[in-house]
Order: sequence, then structure tokens, then C-alpha cells
Amino acid sequence: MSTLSTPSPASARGPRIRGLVSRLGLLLVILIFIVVMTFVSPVFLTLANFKNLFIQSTILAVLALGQTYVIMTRGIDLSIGGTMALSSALAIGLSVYSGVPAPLALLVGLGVGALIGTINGFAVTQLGITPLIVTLATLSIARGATFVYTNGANVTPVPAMVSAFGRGELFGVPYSVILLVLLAIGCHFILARTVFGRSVYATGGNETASRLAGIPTDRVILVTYVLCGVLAAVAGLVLAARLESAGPRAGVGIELTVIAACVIGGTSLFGGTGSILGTLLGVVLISLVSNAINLLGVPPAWDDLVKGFVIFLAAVVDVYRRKFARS
Amino acid sequence: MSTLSTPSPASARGPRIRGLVSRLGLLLVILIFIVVMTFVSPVFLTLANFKNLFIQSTILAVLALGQTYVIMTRGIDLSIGGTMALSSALAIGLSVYSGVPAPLALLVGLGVGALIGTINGFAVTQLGITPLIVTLATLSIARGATFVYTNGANVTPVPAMVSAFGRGELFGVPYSVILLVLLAIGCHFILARTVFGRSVYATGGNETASRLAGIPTDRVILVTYVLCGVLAAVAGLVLAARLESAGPRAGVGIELTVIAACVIGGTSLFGGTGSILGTLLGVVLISLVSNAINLLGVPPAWDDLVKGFVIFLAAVVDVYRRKFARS
Amino acid sequence: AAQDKKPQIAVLLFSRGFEFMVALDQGARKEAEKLGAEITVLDGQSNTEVQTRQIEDLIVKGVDAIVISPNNSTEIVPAVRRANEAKIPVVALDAVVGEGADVVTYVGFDNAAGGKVAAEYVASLGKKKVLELQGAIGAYHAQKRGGGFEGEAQGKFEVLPRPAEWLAENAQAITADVVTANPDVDAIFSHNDEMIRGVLAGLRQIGKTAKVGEDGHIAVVAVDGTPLALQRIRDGEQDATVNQDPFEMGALAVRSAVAALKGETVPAQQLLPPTLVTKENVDDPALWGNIFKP
Amino acid sequence: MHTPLLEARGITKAFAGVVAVDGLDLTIGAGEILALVGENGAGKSTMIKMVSGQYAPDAGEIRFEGRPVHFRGPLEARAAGIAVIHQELQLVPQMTVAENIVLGRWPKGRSGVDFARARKIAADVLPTIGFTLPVDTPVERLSTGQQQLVEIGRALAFDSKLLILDEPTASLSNSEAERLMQLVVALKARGLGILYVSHRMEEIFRLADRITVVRDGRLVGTRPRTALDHDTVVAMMVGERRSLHIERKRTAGTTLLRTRGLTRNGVFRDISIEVRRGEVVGLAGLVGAGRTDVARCLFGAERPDAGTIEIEGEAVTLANPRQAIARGLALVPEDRKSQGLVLPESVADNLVMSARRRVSRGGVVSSAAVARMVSFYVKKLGIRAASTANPVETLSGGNQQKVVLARWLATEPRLMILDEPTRGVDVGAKAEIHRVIETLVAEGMGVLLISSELPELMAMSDRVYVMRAGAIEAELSGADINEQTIMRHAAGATP
Ligand SMILES: Nc1ncnc2c1ncn2[C@@H]1O[C@H](COP(=O)(O)OP(=O)(O)OP(=O)(O)O)[C@@H](O)[C@H]1O
Ligand SMILES: Nc1ncnc2c1ncn2[C@@H]1O[C@H](COP(=O)(O)OP(=O)(O)OP(=O)(O)O)[C@@H](O)[C@H]1O
Ligand SMILES: O[C@@H]1[C@H](O)[C@H](O)CO[C@H]1O
Ligand SMILES: [Mg+2]
Ligand SMILES: [Mg+2]
Repeated sequence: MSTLSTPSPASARGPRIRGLVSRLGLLLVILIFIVVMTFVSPVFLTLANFKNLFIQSTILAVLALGQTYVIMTRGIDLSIGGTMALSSALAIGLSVYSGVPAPLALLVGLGVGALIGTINGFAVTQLGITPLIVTLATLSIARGATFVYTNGANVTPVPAMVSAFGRGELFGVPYSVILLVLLAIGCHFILARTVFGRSVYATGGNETASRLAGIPTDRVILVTYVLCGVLAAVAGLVLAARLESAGPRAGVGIELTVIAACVIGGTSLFGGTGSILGTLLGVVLISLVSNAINLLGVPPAWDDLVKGFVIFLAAVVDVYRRKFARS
Repeated sequence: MSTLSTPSPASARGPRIRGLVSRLGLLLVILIFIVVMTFVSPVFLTLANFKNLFIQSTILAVLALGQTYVIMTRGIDLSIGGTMALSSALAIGLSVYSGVPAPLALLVGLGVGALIGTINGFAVTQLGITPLIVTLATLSIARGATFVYTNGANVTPVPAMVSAFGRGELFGVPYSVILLVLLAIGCHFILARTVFGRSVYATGGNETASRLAGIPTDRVILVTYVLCGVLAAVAGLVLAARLESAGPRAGVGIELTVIAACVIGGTSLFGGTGSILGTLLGVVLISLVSNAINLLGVPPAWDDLVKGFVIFLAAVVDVYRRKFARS
Repeated sequence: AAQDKKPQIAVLLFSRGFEFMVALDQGARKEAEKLGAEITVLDGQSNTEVQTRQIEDLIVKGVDAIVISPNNSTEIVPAVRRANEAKIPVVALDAVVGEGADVVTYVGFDNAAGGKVAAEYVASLGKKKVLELQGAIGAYHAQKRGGGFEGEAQGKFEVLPRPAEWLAENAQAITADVVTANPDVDAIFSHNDEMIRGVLAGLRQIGKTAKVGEDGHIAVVAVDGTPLALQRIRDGEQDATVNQDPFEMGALAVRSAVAALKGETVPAQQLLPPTLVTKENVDDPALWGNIFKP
Repeated sequence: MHTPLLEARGITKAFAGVVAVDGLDLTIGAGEILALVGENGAGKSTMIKMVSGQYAPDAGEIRFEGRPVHFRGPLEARAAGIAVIHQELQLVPQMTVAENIVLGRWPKGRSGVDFARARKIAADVLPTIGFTLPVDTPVERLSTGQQQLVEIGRALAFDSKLLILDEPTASLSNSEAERLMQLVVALKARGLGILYVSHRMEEIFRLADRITVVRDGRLVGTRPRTALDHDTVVAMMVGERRSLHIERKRTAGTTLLRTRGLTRNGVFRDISIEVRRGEVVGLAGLVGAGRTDVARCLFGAERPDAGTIEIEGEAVTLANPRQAIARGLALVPEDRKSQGLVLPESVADNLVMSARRRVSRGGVVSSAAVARMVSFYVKKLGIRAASTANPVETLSGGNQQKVVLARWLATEPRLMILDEPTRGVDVGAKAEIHRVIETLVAEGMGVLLISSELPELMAMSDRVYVMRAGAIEAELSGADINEQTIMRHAAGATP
């Protein structure tokens, strides 16, 4: 029910409080990490490196925003990597190969995300298929469709407005980071303050009770998948803008990292608990670890080991901090 | 408890029956698949091909056996791929590089599986960390440890008894298939007929009620992880025997396929429901699809598409068959 | 009667989603058509277990010859041995099949020489600190290219090796982070051109956008000679690539398989030479990257 | 007097600042029934959980059969002979009745669990408490009442010295409750000590040898039943003398709801009922008679196979609860935990859940409007919560029920369907809930009341429909609304 930890009978405190407290725990881990890194690497605490960190978090963060909504309703969306690839390949391909005007092509890309999300949501709510199976199937289908469309090649060059987005900055802040901030604020606001957001919490907490209370739970769940699909498409386009090409292997294997970010950030796989802020902290921790590995030049063979230990440690610290907070 | 008295209309029937019925649905899909393939490919319905199918299912099946136990208790074990790699690399490495007698080295390999399982189970039950995070961390750690140990290279040659196992047959049945059959019967018997197995069902169905009934739920959960770890080590050794070398990449990304097999086979990610027979049918479906793609020579660009559609279709057929069965 | 039947050849690529692999596929298909052979291409999903199954299934299916680009040279040995036992000739393509099984021939590219060529070029530019983006740890090409490159680098320049798993997304973060941490990195060598998409994105991210010949340019060199790489060389974003010829490689593999089926003798190893492509020769119409259509 | 079976002295337990039990004393002798009574949240369940090894007390001493005990878990308590029927049902939904009976104590045969013996154990004990369904039924297919019987069966299947029942009749209908009470008396005669918790005064006075009253976790007093009367107990519970009398001012108006031939195949058939403004219509029946299913159908939670529903004269098809709510209907479901509340969500969120439109503009929730609505209804229903930001699962059962009621009142419904609205609610709160219903009915609301507690049903209803086996058996009004008549129709027994 709570963050890194399973519900134990002893921790009968509310998820709100639990959520907040556990986020503080994660924050603590992140702060310690930052302090240590500052001593260990001279470039770590520089503007340039933090800019890197932000940029490198963007795609993971955009994906995690949507995934948070889905997981909150006890769902899961494994299809995001496929959606990233298909939507970006189609959007870039339409404008490059078929002469569709770029803005329209980008809209089609987002539409592909919405479509895959709709299929997922429909299959989950109307056909009653387990989310894991539905989205594993659509992951495979979307990835496969991308291969059929691109025949395995990269789609390039990207339209000028896409590469401009990829390279552009506003007061030194890259557009993609600005986009992320706006999306994060939007997603936070929607989840925390709107009728829809509260319905997501309620549906995840107890679907039966929510339906009986008049919440259109099926529609709520469907919308979370659509949102997740659209955000995956956005992530795909951001990636294409960065790489100035769309590739069929975009986002391969990213789903587990995204889900990990959400769960580290306090979203429960059993629904009803989670927050955008928590998810972002989860993303930050994961990005920090990769950044540290790159900066310190951890020998290739060791980096998985380091990543695993940091995740484990973060979880353990969180548990102990919570125990401490309880007494 | 929330499911106790509020069966949603779709799930009003008991899981036993639901499990059985949905297995029949899966069986139907498998049978249709077999009939179609028999017409489409002349070699499909041959002894040689079915032998291949069996051999090729072994590793996935062994992994899925253990995973079924873990998922039944509302857990998840993502670490299996790492366990496969580490246990097999160490076992083969100890005998090849360090002169440890092969049987002892193999035991050490199984021990590594048990150890990782124990760590997972301990972290989940005693530290209270969410299974997904625990096992994602141990996946990374085990994989990393393998890279450190092997420095990225394959460990070879395998000891004679291992390659003998990989090549050997009894009355035309490969040893690995015999091993799988024994393990599957054992796992089925334990789950269906022993106090431990029933405790697994009970713990997954309602942990609080089970604890109040005196079931040592923590110990039950721990044992499922140990079992899963040991079976992952077995799968790693079978793979090493098959490839006649151990490699640091053994089982990369296999976790999602394994979980998919369990879920397709009727094991619920929300615990309490599942069966070994169902899991095996899930494994069979997945193996059949790969086999069909190879026999029919589906072009590479299309194979993901085909796989995705078959999974989706299987799920849809199952839903409709269940609706039909209900009325 | 068996003689009038078209020979069936299966080509097992370890992966796809690399333009190089797509070109291998095309080269093989075209040659098969020319020689009147029937061809099936399968994707190994970067997984030896998958490739092992494919060989097993193809033995049952009864194909006449197998061309395999192995995901892992060691692990594929038992499967190839089973093909040997079934008397199906096997051609190794793009990477070798390890000891313990027989192949008709190994058709490939001298990867170690390729790495060496890249290092010589980097040295000729007078570069002193080079970020090396490696392919998948343990992969045959990655080991050979890395070995050739690092061997030649000895005493000439410093190398910072980082594994990027052939993935552009990984290359981007690694490039940005490593160059930020080591501002004196003055060249980047990538094990394939695919990852250069990420390298350039990483360089743009940290504002290192100086082109070839401009002040502060970081030299960029890779392997393969993909269409994108040639375009980047024209645009001055990439300095050079070590070209291999997948069309010819794929064709040669199929040709060798057909020859073996006819009982002709084929040399045990047929290596295509690496050629350096720079601005000077980038427009050579013979380069596969200038011909390739997906 | 010889050593009591159970003796607890100075027991204290606090949760994160809330003192749930505060220096409580308790004694139960063998062959004695002790009733433990108190308001919702008084600490009764918490006390039970300490006696049965689920919680360790912060302070105090528990002696069982004269020896001090420190149970490290429920298993140890059970091994010592203490069986508990918890207020929250503790069953494994996917497992069969038989397996739930032997849960944790599976009989072992030569090859693993002996399922035949498990079935026999279940089949032996269940009929003695009136449970007649096949023991191979998964419990998730049972109604709440039937599940309760399975729990009781489990406690009886294995020998116990002390039987603790925490509101065992809350989900039972009259006849089942009756049977249970006879059972309790029989067990007492067998020499068991029994700790009985209930909010139903008539049960307390019928069963108890002694009554222990708690308030705010503290002992108010323990007296023999014969030394107490109803009003005194209530006064001890609430700390003051309070009139429970409710004035009735009703005038039935136009028809709000009318059904004709409503049928759901295999569940209920040919239901034709009517509810008017300003009246309370009771729906009586035994467990499983189909009342809940009718209610769900009226509320759009299930689709009828045949028949019509009219709301204020207009024929309607209700595809889901939302459409029913839009037409002014409200349903307080019978099981608040699974169907009523989102347990981890706050009291406030649960309260405004169905009226979210009223506290939001353009889809954005106004926290000020939420706070106003919440404080209004918290006051109106006397909901006791440390903070309305706390998860609703931390409230006592009665207070949780009030939150559900408040949620529906906040939608300002025209017709309320109440399915066991005061189940598990203490006498004071029950009176308050009745008072609220009375006020709303006086204002013109119509109420369809399902209750298995006949006194409540009789006291509140203007008319009563009696259901049996999925059909309406009788419509009663006036003097016909009495226990004998209702039971005669409900049980189908011809006198
Ligand atoms: N796990 C818990 N965490 C925090 N507070 C709790 C917990 N369990 C109980 N409480 C609080 O302790 C007090 C006593 O609760 P308890 O459930 O024992 O009451 P009760 O007398 O059984 O009430 P009811 O008649 O409604 O069942 C209440 O204020 C309740 O909110
Ligand atoms: N004899 C039985 N066999 C199987 N299921 C039964 C039986 N009796 C009741 N049920 C279940 O109970 C349902 C009808 O009970 P329902 O809950 O509507 O009745 P109720 O009168 O409201 O009783 P309760 O007071 O228990 O809620 C049926 O749909 C069925 O699932
Ligand atoms: O040789 C090829 C190419 O370099 C490709 O880019 C990656 O895979 C290898 O097989
Ligand atoms: Mg209680
Ligand atoms: Mg009912």
C-alpha cells in the first residue's frame, strides 16, 4: 500500500501521511547521495551537470507521469516503449516520406499514443483482460508495427520544427525540460485537485465502492490509459527531437525502469496510493545513479551492481526512517 | 477482504471454477492454434517438432513454476534472469576455473539461487519492502555480480556431466524434459495438496485472515521466494547445459515473458488464484507462437506483430468463452 | 527430383533495428533471388536461446542450409553442432561460430582491423583523450573492435571505455556526462554508427556543436557506414566511419551456402576489408550507405 | 469463587497518540457470558485483539486459567483455547467453505492435506448452526451473513475454552441471530467462557450473565445483568441520560419510485413495489432472500432482465449508479468496507465522493467548499474522527457508517435506499441515524429500508414488503407490521 514497502499490519497509518513521510525518506536518500557525490566528483555540483541531469531525466519523467496514473488505478502499462517508437516513427515518417505538414504529423503521432491508450483502456475495462496481458500484447504489436513501417531503419531527417525543439532553449533551459515542468505541474494539479484526479485515487482505492458512489470508474480507468499513451507519444517525440531521427528500437526495455521510478516514489501497485511529486523523486534517484556512474567512470562490469545496491539501500533507508518516524 | 462479499459481476464465480474454466479457454486457443498449424505447416505435427517444442519450453516452464508460487502470494520476482546468470556462471566457473568438483559446483549454483531467494523473501517480509523493488534491485545486483565475475565473457567449457545432461536422453526423452516433468509434478502436488501449498493460496487470498488463522505467512512468503530462486538457478543450469557455456547475459529480459506465461495461465497478480497446470498452458502457448514463427518463416519485421496479436486473441477468446460459459 | 527443387536457405540475424542488419538481410535476399534459392530470414532478438530454437526448428523443417549471424559466438556452438549432425551446412556471417562446431565458412569483416583503422585515424588527428562507446558487453564485434582500437591506442592517446549496449539512448547520456566530467575529451569512437545519433544529441546537450574543422570540435568516428553516418559526414557532424559492406557480406554468405550445397569448396574465412570513409570519399556511389533503401 | 478463566487487569493500548484502551479490567469465568458494551470507538475490538494475541498491550496483565500469558500471536492464543470471531470477517475469499473452516489447521493424510476429512469437519459443524450450502462453495460467492456463519463454524470446529464474539449478529437476519444466540447459550452450558460484544441491547439482556461497560477506553463498571436495565446501560455508555425517543411526523406524498414485475433471472422475480415521498418502506426477509440484489438493481448497479422502474412517474433505465444518483437516488450498501468506503482515503474524500460536483467548479475541486461540506455533515451526524484528513479506515465501525450516510445526504437525494444502515452502529449513534432519517422523511424524502434487525424495521417503517426466495411474499402495514407476521411470510412457514 505504501511506498517501497508492503503494507504491514503495524503500519495502519493513512497513505496520505505515509506517502508524504516516505517521500521525505526518498528525499533524504537523494540528499545524502548528492552530498556524497559532491565530495567524490568535482564536476557533480556544477550547473552544467545539473542541466545534464534534468535533460536526461526528461523522457523517463514524462513516461513516469502517465504510468503513475495507470498504476494508481491498479493497472500497469507495459506498452509505453512500443508507443514511443510507433508514434515517433509515424510522425516523422509522415512528414519526411509522405509530405504531411509537420504540425499535423506530430498530431498524428500523439493520436497514435491516444489510440494505443484507448485500446488498452478498452480491453481492460470493457473486455476485462488483465492490464499486464493487454499492454504486453500492445507493446509487441506497436513495436512490430514500427518495424513493419520502418523496416528496421531510422526515420530521418526530422522536420525543422522538431529539431528546433530538440536544440532550443529559453533562458538556458532546454524546451524539453520546460515541457516536462509544464506537464508535471499539469499532472500534479489534475491528480491532486480535480474531480478526475480524486476519482483516480478513489477508483484505485476501492473500485466497487467508487462505482457505487457514482464514479464512472470504467471511464476513469480508460482515461488513465489514454493519458499514459499520449505521454508516451510525447516522450517518443522528445527522443526523436533529441536524436534528430526516429528509430524502431526507441524505448526498448524502458517499461521496468519507469515502473520502478513510480514505485520508488511511493505509488502502490495495489492502487489508490501515489503522487506526482513522489514519482518525480523516483525519477531523480534513478537518473542520479546513472549520472554518478558516468561521472565516476565506474568500470563497465560494476555499474549494474552499483545500481542495484543504490535501489536496495534507498528502500532500506526508507523503511528505517519510517520506523523511526512512527515511534 | 474487499473481494469477500463484493464479487464484481464479471468475477462472481469462484476462482477454482474460474481457474479451471479459463484454463479450458486457453486450452481451446492452444488447440485451435495446433489445428491451424497442422494445415499450414507439414512438419508441425511431427514427433520431431513436438520434441523441439518440449525442449524449448523447458527453461521458460521451470522459471514459471517458481514465479507462480511468488505471484500467488501477491508478490513478484523480477530477479530470476539475474539469478540464472549468476548461479550458472558461478557453478560452471567454479568447476572450470577453480577446480571444484562438478557436483559440488552445481550445488553451489543452486545455493546461489536459494540465497538470492532468501534475500528477496527476507527483504519483503522482514524489511517490508515492495517485492517489485526488492527483486529489481537483486536482479541488477545479480546481473552485475555476474559481469564482475565473468568480466563479460562466457564461461566455458562446461563440465562433462553438465554437457552430458544437455545432450542426454532417456528413451528418446531429453533429460531436461524429464527434469521439467518431475519439477512440474512436484510443484503441482505441493501447491494443491500440502499444508504449505494451501498456505500459499490462503496467504495470497487474505494475508490478515491467514495470519489470524495461525499460518506463518511471513515464512510462507519467504519460502516462495527461495523456491523461485532455486528454480531460477535450475533454469540457469539447464540453459548452460543447452548452450554448453554460461554467459553473463543469460535470461536477459526473460522476467516479463515468465510473468506473462503465469498470468495467461490464470494466475492473478493480486494473489490467491493460480495453478501449475494453467501456468504450463501459458508456457505452451508462448512456445507455440515462437515455433510457428520459425516454421512459417514469418519475416522479422512481422514477428512481434504476430506475437502481440496471438496474446491479445488468446485473452479475448478467453473472455468471450467465459461470458458464454456464464450464461 | 531433389535437384529441381529450389534450395531452401535460412538466414538467422541476431537482431534487427540496425540499418546494417537490414542491409545484410537485403543483400542476402537479392543474392538468393539471383541464384534461384528460397530464403527465410528470422530475427534472433539478441538472444542465443532464441537462435538455438530457430536452428532446432529449421532442422525439423528441413532447410538445406543455414546462414547465421550469431548473437554470441560461444553459446551458439551446440546448436550449430546439431545442424552439423543433421548434415545441414552452416555459414557464419558477421561474427564467428566458436570452436566445437563446423561452419562452411565465416563471412565477415575484419573487426579488429576496423578498430585499428579507427584508432589510427583518431591518432592522425592528434587527439589525446577518447571516449569509447562500446557495444554490448561480451559481444564478438564489440570485443574485436574494442581490442583493435585500444591496442592501437597504446602510447598514442588515452581511452575511456563505456558500455552503451548499441543503444543511441544510452550513448546520449554517457556522452553528455562523460564529456562534462572530462572536458578534455577531444574525440569519440563508437562501436557502430547507430549510437552516433545519441553521441551527437549528447554533444548538442552540452553545447559542443562545433563542426568538423571548427574550433573546439570533438572528433567523431564510428563503424558501419550507414546512410545516416554518410549524411553526417557530409554535414560535418561526424569525421569518419569505418565502412563495412553488408550487401556484399550478405550476398557472399548466401553464395557460399549455395556453393557448399553444390559440393564446391569454399574458403574457410572470407573477410571483407575495412575502409575508412571521410569527407573525401563520402560520395563514392559504391558505398552501401549511398545505395541503401529501407 | 475459583480462578476465573480470563482475567485482565489495567490493560492499556494506544495508537499513534489515540488511547484506544485505558486501564481496562475484565474477568470471565468458565460457563459464563460476559457482555462487553460501549459506543463505537470505545475500545471493545482493540481489547479483544489484545486478549487474543493480535496486539500486545502497552500495559497491564492478562491471566488465562490463572496463569499470566503473553501471547506472541493469534496462534498462541488459539493454541491456549481462545477462539475469536472478528468483527471484520477473516476469510480467504477464493477458498471453499470447508477449507476456510480448517484454515491453518488442515487435517493431514498420507499424501498431504486430507480434503475429505476437511469436508467432513465442515459438514459436521455447519448444519448445527444452520448453514446448509455445499461446503465446496468458494466463500466469495456467499452473502455476508453466510460468511459470518462460516466464521462461527470455524471457531466451533475446534475445541475452545474461551469464545470471543465481536458483533456476531451484525450481519445476520433475525432467525439466524436467534439460532446463534441459542448456540451461544448451549456453548455456555458446555462450560465455555464467552465474551460477547454487541450493540443490540435485546441480545445483551437476553444472554449476558454480567455486563461490562466501557467508555473512551475506560471501565465504567461491571454489574450482573439482573442489576441493570436498558436505560441504565445506555446512560453508562454515553455518560449521560439521553432521550432516544424520536418524534414521528410523516405525511406520505406522491409516488417517488414504482417497479413493476422487476426480475433478475435466478436472483429475484416479479418485484412490484412502491415508495412515496415522506414515507419509510421496509423490505424484510431472511439472509439470501434477495433484498440486496433488488436494491442494487434499483440503483443501477445491476441490470434487470425484465420489468420496469419508474421514478416520479417516468419510466427509466438505469445503466449505472451514476444515472441513478442523477435521478436523486442514493444507496447505502450493506457492507461498508467493501462497497461503501475507500478505506485508505481520508474521511473528507469519502464524504464528498458522490457530491464532488457540488464542491467543484469546472472539474476543479475547491478545498474550501469541501471543508464546508465536511464540517457541516460531521456536525450533523456527530462523526467522531481525530481529523477528517485521516484515512477513514482509522475510524470505528459506527463512525465509518456515518461517513457513508453523510456522503449520500450530501447529494441531497429524493429517495434513499438503506441496506442495513445501522449494522454495527452503537445505540446512541443508531438513534442519531434514525433521527436524521426521520427529519429527512419529514422534509419529503422517501426511504426504502432493508434491515435484518426487526425492531428497527418495525419501528421505522410505514409499510413493509416481505421477501422470500426472491419474490415479494406480502405487503404489510399498520398493525400487521409485527414480528410474527413478518417472520411467517419471510420463512414461508404456515402457522
Ligand atoms: N490500528 C489503529 N490505528 C489507529 N487507531 C485505531 C486503530 N484501531 C483502533 N483505533 C482507534 O481506537 C479506538 C477504539 O477502536 P475499537 O475498534 O476498539 O472500537 P470499538 O469499541 O470496537 O468500536 P465499534 O463498536 O465501532 O466496533 C477508536 O478511536 C479507533 O479509531
Ligand atoms: N442458497 C443459496 N445458494 C447460493 N447462493 C445463495 C443462496 N442464498 C443466497 N445466495 C446468494 O445471496 C444472493 C441473494 O442474497 P442477497 O444478498 O440479495 O439477499 P439479502 O436478502 O439482502 O440477504 P443479506 O441480508 O444476506 O444481504 C444471491 O445472489 C446468491 O449469490
Ligand atoms: O557488425 C554489426 C554492426 O556493426 C551493427 O551496427 C551492430 O551489429 C553488428 O553485427
Ligand atoms: Mg469493534
Ligand atoms: Mg442484504
